[in-house]
Amino acid sequence: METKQVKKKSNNWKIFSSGIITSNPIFVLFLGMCPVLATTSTFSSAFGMGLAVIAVLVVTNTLISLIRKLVPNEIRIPVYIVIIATVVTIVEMLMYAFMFDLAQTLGVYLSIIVVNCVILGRAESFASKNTVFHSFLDGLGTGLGFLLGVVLVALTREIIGTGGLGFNNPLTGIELFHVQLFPQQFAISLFTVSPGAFIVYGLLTAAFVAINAAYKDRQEKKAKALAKVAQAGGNQ
Amino acid sequence: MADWLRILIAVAILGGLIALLIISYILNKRTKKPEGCIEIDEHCASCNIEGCAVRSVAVEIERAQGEDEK
Amino acid sequence: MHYLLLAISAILVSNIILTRFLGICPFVGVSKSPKNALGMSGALIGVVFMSSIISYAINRYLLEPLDLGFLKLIAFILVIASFVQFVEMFMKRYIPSLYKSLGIYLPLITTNCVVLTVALDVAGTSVTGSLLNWGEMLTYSAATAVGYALIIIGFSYIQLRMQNSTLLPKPFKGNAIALITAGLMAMAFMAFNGMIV
Amino acid sequence: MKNIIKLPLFLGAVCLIATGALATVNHFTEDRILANENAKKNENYLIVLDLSNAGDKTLPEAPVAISNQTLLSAGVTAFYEVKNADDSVYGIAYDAVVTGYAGEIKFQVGFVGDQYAGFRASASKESPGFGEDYIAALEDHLGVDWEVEVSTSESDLELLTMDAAQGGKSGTTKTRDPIIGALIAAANDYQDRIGG
Repeated sequence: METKQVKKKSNNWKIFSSGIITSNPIFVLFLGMCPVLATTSTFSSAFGMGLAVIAVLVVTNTLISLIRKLVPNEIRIPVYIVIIATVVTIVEMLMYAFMFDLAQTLGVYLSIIVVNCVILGRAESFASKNTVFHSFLDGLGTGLGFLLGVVLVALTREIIGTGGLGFNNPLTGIELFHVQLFPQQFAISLFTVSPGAFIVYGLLTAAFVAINAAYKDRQEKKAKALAKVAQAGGNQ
Repeated sequence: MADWLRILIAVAILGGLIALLIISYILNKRTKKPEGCIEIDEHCASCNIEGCAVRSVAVEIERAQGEDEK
Repeated sequence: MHYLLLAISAILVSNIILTRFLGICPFVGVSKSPKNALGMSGALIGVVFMSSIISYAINRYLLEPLDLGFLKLIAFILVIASFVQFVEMFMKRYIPSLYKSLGIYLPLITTNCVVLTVALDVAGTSVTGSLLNWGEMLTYSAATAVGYALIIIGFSYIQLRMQNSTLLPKPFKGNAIALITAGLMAMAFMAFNGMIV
Repeated sequence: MKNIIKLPLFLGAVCLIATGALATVNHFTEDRILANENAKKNENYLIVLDLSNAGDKTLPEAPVAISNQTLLSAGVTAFYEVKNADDSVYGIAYDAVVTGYAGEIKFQVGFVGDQYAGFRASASKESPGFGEDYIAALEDHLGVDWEVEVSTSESDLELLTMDAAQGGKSGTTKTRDPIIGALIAAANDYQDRIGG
């Protein structure tokens, strides 16, 4: 009984964490690349975008999982599109009402969450097959993975591009803090505009691939060594 | 115009559009492809780009997950 | 002159891929072979042009007078999706040769953000600061799609070279180097910035 | 057969729920969004009126277009009148568009009491280091650093803006004259409005 409980727990954790690390939507799956490039010129806007995506992803995943047995298989995708578009519009309206400055900076990128591959992708490949709670976890995990990804890109860009880091309160648009890490005249402002976005994303991708490869390599070596030890043990 | 009428029209518009999409979707699925086309497989339904590097990764991961669950 | 400036601005100055970062997935993915890139952009130009006409009409003559702005997004995505389905079906049935070259890319276009963004752009005031008229709308949507095609086709030839390169460090292969190259392209396109004041 | 009944029923339900949800959220957020948008649009007026905190003052939703021909010919296009709680005028901001050395200059100027409260150019293509410097000097000083009484005399304003151009850089007349013209027209109108 107890072992079963533990196993269940670890399974939940696995669902939750896979979206963050092993199948991170930004650096591993490369889903929804537009907002990663477009909304990451400042940390505040990237954070806001991440939050919006989390909200949409959690709600759509849960809803779609709720109705997964009701939807006739043939018209699955059109129904998903309607649900996603409704949720995105609602999130957009709420943001324009309560986080006006942030919503204005994000602009059209807020609306095009509708066609973001992450959302429909998770709906299709996960929420349509799994229980409500698991889908909720998956949405939260993938959303967090997305948030971490955009924030990472944004931090790199803002620090190199302006020499400092600021954060605006998403509700009021007033600056909460701003630290200048090095004088502005040494900042490379190229990183705050479009080429910087591509270059930073490209470099971070390469770094992610390299780290992943190294990790896999180590694991394989470990497994080999273990096998060797086992073999040696067997021989004795 | 009364609010309830506006909402009613909104429901009608939305219903019409959804019906349109579903009809076209189903009709399109039932129309056979001409012979000799490149098959774009059904994975990555959101963004199924043939020859997309992303896609092969996504498919692999999905497979791996499937095996894990087994 | 006004229309020419609008077109040049949409194609070069605020190019939809390089300065507005839209439609990146197919940019990195499809444009690995020039043939795919050509087919994709041909289909895209048609779909963007037609679907923005339909969305513009729906918004202007149906949603705006009834004050139903909150249906904009959902209506547009539905219109685009069903338009694409109809075109695909039509092509399959009556023009199979065209389907083979352009039609197979149509399913990919439904979820391409370029289409939806252009539809939203022409229904809003972001392009010229006020609501667009029919002429501006047609110019803008066609020019944006052409700008997209220009980049995606050009980039596919660069990708061709990069795939054959043996000098590239392993982690950079694939998407990483594609993104960095796109960054260099964006830098070059920044030179157009001062062209239209 | 079962499908034929089930499908439209399902569709109807989906679109009812979707529209219902959208309409409800829209109903509750509509006013707030509109208020936010207006605040954003009128942000510049509040800046030139030196009103970071509106408090109990009544802010109009939109500026009023000007129909007076003399004002229009001087380039003043609209005004934005902020009232105190007791309905007396707190201050007025004016929109103006004039033709400078290199095309249009759009600016706002605000009057509060008998003084200038602020000046701000929202769009100008004047030459850097020359006409642009002049506009920047006006923005820095008029109503911000200096407390200047509203004046309708051309020589007063010339003197004032001569100072603004830091030692009276000569040659900025093509930028300066139209701005002064609009300032005088706006000041005249302001005095009429608070006087009458």
